[in-house]
Amino acid sequence: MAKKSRKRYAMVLDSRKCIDCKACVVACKAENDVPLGVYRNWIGAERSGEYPRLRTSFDPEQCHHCENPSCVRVCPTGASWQREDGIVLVKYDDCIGCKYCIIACPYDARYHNPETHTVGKCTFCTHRVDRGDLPACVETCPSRVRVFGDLEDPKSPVHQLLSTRRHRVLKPQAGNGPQLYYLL
Amino acid sequence: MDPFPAFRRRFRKEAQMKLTKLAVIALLGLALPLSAEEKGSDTKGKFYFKKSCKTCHVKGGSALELTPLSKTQAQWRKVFDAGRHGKAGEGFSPKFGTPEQIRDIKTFLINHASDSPQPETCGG
Amino acid sequence: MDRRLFMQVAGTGALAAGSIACPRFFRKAEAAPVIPAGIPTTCELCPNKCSVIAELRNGLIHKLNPNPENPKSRGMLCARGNAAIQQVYDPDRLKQPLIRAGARGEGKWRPVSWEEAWDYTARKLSEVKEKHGPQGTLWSSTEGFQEVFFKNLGMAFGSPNILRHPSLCLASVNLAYSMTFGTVPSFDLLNADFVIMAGANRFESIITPDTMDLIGGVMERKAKFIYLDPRFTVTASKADEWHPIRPGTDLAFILAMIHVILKEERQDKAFLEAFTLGYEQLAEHVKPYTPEWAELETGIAAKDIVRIARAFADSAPRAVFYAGRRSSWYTNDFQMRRAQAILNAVVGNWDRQGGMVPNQKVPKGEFMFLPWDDPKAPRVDEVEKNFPLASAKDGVYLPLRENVLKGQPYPVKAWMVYKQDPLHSVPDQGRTLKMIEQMDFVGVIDIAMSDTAWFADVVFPESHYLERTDPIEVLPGIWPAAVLRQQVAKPIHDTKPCLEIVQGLAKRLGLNDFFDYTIEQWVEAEARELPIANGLEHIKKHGVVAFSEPKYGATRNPVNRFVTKSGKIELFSERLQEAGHDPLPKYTPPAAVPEGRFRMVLGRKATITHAGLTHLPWLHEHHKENDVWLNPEPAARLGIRTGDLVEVASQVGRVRLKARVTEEIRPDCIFMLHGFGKKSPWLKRVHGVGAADAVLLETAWDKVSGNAAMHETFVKVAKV
Amino acid sequence: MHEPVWEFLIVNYLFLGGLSAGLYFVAGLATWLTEDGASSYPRIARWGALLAPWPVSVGSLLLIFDLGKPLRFWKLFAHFRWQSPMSIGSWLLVGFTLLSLAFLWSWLEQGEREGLLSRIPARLRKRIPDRAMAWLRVDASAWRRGLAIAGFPVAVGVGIYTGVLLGAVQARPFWNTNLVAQMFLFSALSTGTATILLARLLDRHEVDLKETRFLYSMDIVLIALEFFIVLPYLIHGELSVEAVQEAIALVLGGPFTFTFWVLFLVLGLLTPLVIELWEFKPVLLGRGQFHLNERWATTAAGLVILGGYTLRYVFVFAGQASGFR
Repeated sequence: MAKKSRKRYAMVLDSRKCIDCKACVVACKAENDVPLGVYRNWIGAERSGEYPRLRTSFDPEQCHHCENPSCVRVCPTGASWQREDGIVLVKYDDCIGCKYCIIACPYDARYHNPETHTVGKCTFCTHRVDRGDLPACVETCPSRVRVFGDLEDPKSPVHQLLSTRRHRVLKPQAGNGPQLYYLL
Repeated sequence: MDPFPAFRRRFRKEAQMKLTKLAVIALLGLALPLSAEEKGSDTKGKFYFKKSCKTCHVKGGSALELTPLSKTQAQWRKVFDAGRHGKAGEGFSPKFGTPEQIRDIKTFLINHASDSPQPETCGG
Repeated sequence: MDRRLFMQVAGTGALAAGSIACPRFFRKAEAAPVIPAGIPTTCELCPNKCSVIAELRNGLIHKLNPNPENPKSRGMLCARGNAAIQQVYDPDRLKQPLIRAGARGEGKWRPVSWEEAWDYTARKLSEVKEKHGPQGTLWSSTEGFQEVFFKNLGMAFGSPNILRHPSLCLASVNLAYSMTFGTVPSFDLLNADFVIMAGANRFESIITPDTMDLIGGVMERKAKFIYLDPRFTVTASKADEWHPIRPGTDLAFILAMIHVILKEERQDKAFLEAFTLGYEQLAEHVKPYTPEWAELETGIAAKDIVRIARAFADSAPRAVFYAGRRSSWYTNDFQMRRAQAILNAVVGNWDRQGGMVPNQKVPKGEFMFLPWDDPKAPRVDEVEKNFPLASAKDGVYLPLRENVLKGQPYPVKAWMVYKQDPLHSVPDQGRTLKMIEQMDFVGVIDIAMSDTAWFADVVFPESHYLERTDPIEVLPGIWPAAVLRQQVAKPIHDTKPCLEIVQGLAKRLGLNDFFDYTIEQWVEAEARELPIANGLEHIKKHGVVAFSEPKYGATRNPVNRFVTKSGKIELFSERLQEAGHDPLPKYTPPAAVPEGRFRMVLGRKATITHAGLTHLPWLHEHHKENDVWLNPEPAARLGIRTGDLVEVASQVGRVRLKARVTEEIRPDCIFMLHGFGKKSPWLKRVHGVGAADAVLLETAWDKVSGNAAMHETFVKVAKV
Repeated sequence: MHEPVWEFLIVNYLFLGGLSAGLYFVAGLATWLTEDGASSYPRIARWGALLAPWPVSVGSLLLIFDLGKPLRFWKLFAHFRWQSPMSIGSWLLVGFTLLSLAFLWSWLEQGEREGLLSRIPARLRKRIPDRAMAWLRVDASAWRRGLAIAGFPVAVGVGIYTGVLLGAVQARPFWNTNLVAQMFLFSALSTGTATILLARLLDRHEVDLKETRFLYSMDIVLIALEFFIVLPYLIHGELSVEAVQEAIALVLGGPFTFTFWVLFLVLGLLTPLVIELWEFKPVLLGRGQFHLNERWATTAAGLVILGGYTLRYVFVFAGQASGFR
């Protein structure tokens, strides 16, 4: 049987287009039943300068679905795991809630779910992606900050963006090989 | 199924009543200039315009598409006062409505004509 | 390029994965966008009317996804739209009709049957009618698909006092553009190369498709974007230039721009010659308005004004001075908007790609209902007399309230309110409360216990938009659409759609014949003339009918008659002159900020609609409380630090809330968000939290349109 | 999202785990060192052995309570994940706890063991196979040395593991240095030593200069080792990349400065060191006899325990507050 070519899901973000409208955050809450007070995605804001020379930049962020995910490495029960296509997930039934992965994530992308007492995080909306849809945050974004797709597919928008545009990743020094790419 | 029972009921009743009077009033009414033009009912005018005029004056209809914006106030006045309706300029025969209704239509069209202070399309 | 873009926009789904502004990368979507199984409907959380597809799980509404078929909503759904589900399942929703049991505002309610609520209301309305005539009733509402039924009930009842929202919103803008072009155009931000925006905070106050087109245009195609605002908003942070203009002097800036353009002959002469009226008068009129003069007024350097004016004219026709869409700010608001319209006309961006474009509409049918008699009494706000150019159908809110309080020209003693919270949307809450007090009867139709509902005598719970079917609505624009709002789930409480509430009342008021139809019949009649085969079936299945591409230049035709008095674009307006107003926008400086006070400015946030939605948990999480913004310079003088409790006082009210010391505002202004300091305990997350700006705002209106002027209030700030 | 998710339960657990490791280690050493075929410091060994299993057991319970799903703790033992310090650690803890219980058993007198066995309710005792009962009755004192030797690597493992648990987290620059494990190990051994010293002091009848001297010398060495790890830890951090510098700033001029410098470094580390050296001064200078001031000794031991606890506190909380930017 011919081996199916491997997929590698990733996200490309154009933060400059982010208007901090929180659509992605609320869409994620609705789609994934995320409790109040914890977030699978968020928008970081950085303000600088003095009146009237001011600057604000917004950085939408979520799990980076790292190539080398430290959360998966430290998980004592194997509840944190990574799919073939790179998506990092939590098996809720195996999670004992030790919170080690929360601490081990350089991006603070995980949270302790106050209702289920297990650890939660962005799943790239696998249930949507697997049926051919886009993650909720990508679909809902008014300013089209987020582009989602398969890095291994040369025709995919993420592949094309990354091969034509300058970009960076966050906290590369943490060594996790993050897969959220921010356009410069 | 009749989607507009109440409307039909009233309209029919009104029409019957008006029709009986029409024979008496028609000649007289049409002969008189519609002097109290803007005093008609705007609301009803809109209704009768849609009801009576838009059956023909629509896109793809048997007559030119018309909305209040199609003409200026002066032009509308001319149409009604000079009885310019129809190819031969025969005016508004009773089949288009009672003189009261015609007056309402006139009011509506003039109030919302292209150069009026409150212009409006038919749908608006 | 634009055609392809459009195909994506209107097309079947490339959009879901793609981007308006970055088509190159999205031609091939990674995940072929399958429309998830669900029921298409139309969002109601703000006036944009975005198309959504509701996904149900186990009979509950699980998620609202954007419907890419609506070109106006550009395949997106904002935070508010996503949070709509929480309105449905809000435990504090209105669940059955209520009749007041204690004193007004005391919060004692008696749950009653619909019959009792209808009977009671009909009796009260009839009593007022008997005593004061039908004009003794006031019917106020805000924009909504079922507003037509509410409005019609008021009219059929015989009241001239139908009060709609524009005079709290965009009446001055609409009037100014109508009086110039005969219509209110859209701005083609998708294709504009140069955009000037004054105050309209487009990235925090989302307007479809402008917000999305602008961010794409600015960030992807590097369109130049100049932004004027006393506050450093998110929009300011995305602009190429932010000018914290002295509040109330936008008109000086615009007039100086026109001055520069005409003086340097950068105007579109051929266009002005062919389509406009009053160029000579305009040229003469703007002579004194030099950039140097404007610098003194606005605080923006003359050289910057000259530079911006040149760049603007040189980028034309792909250059727009964006109109904005919100309440008036000053009492000369209409004239400022007129000046914008004239500035746009001068560079000839009318009806051109990247310029201003007259709206297209998707045709639809109309349901024919029995017409009623015109009201016999004149309007209580005397709009015909005092604001002859304003829309008499909509009325003018603040003058109306003043007249009602005076009992002039006749008493108004019953107030029916639909979908609106006047205590928060109308300046000077104290006076609005007084107006409520002097009413014999107040009835409110809403989905939640708003503050106004809290002070009402009867509260009718309306079904949520996801629980009802509404009329088809046409969204005019460069990319027009017709949308349907259809029922997604059965009402979970004993609620009814507005039409049924109206019908219940109509039956008891003897007005049954005017409302003898069902929503299905209404929608069917409308769908019959949709420009598509099987219109009803199509719009039920897709939620949207949209097909046309942008049309540019149809009105740039010598035989075209503009819908103005002269039939031309009126730079000079005879009609304004006749009504006793300046026929060309004349500058009047804003009132100076009194010593020791600040000008209060208002603004929006993308998670809040008007003064509502702040109590929905998913939105509340992001703004739990409002605070008052204060520049560090005055803050230091007043000894105020971030987090301090301060008292803000105007001439009509005082509130306490926390301070936020920030560089993001001019030293002579303060700012606070709306939506907080609610009196209704049923809005528990924002009940008594923060403060309501409506308490502070003083009564002022634009002279021409009667639109509420929101930036004419000066306040004192002191540490508590 | 910089809210700490590991809080005092974890601080206590790390401290107690380390303490047990230290107790076992010192007791083991005291068992292993012999004079004339008998343990040189039998009472130290016995005290250590008697105390060792309990802190770690309490600590493990705390760890389980800290889990979001305490009833699922068994899942830790349904997997072995060599890359996860917590997985290794939990196996190690089980092994260590069992070993320390065996060590305790071996240090009980014959009568004490019989006494304990007789307390088992008759109904339950009937169920225990005779062979097992016989096995429990055997004189276990012969295994003491064996268990001590076997225990060294396991105890050191547990002591190191509490540090590795933190040090292995590359996302937290405050922790992510290979000095943390040793720091925790020496701190653990030092608190164990101090606890035995304290126990011996409280057990007034048997104050013994020789034993005290042994414990003092152990502690001096351990504190010195710890100090010479803390010092390079700070220097190394200051000279490192920005993220580590920022992390170190948490103790050098941030929210944890007082706790770290005053409670840990001065009171918990240097003060006991000075006291113990002072007590040793006559010996070191060769001018007389080491003599025991019980009050000083108690103070020193108490301060070492305080220091050990503070170290865990600072590391758990400051570590979580650190991160890359």
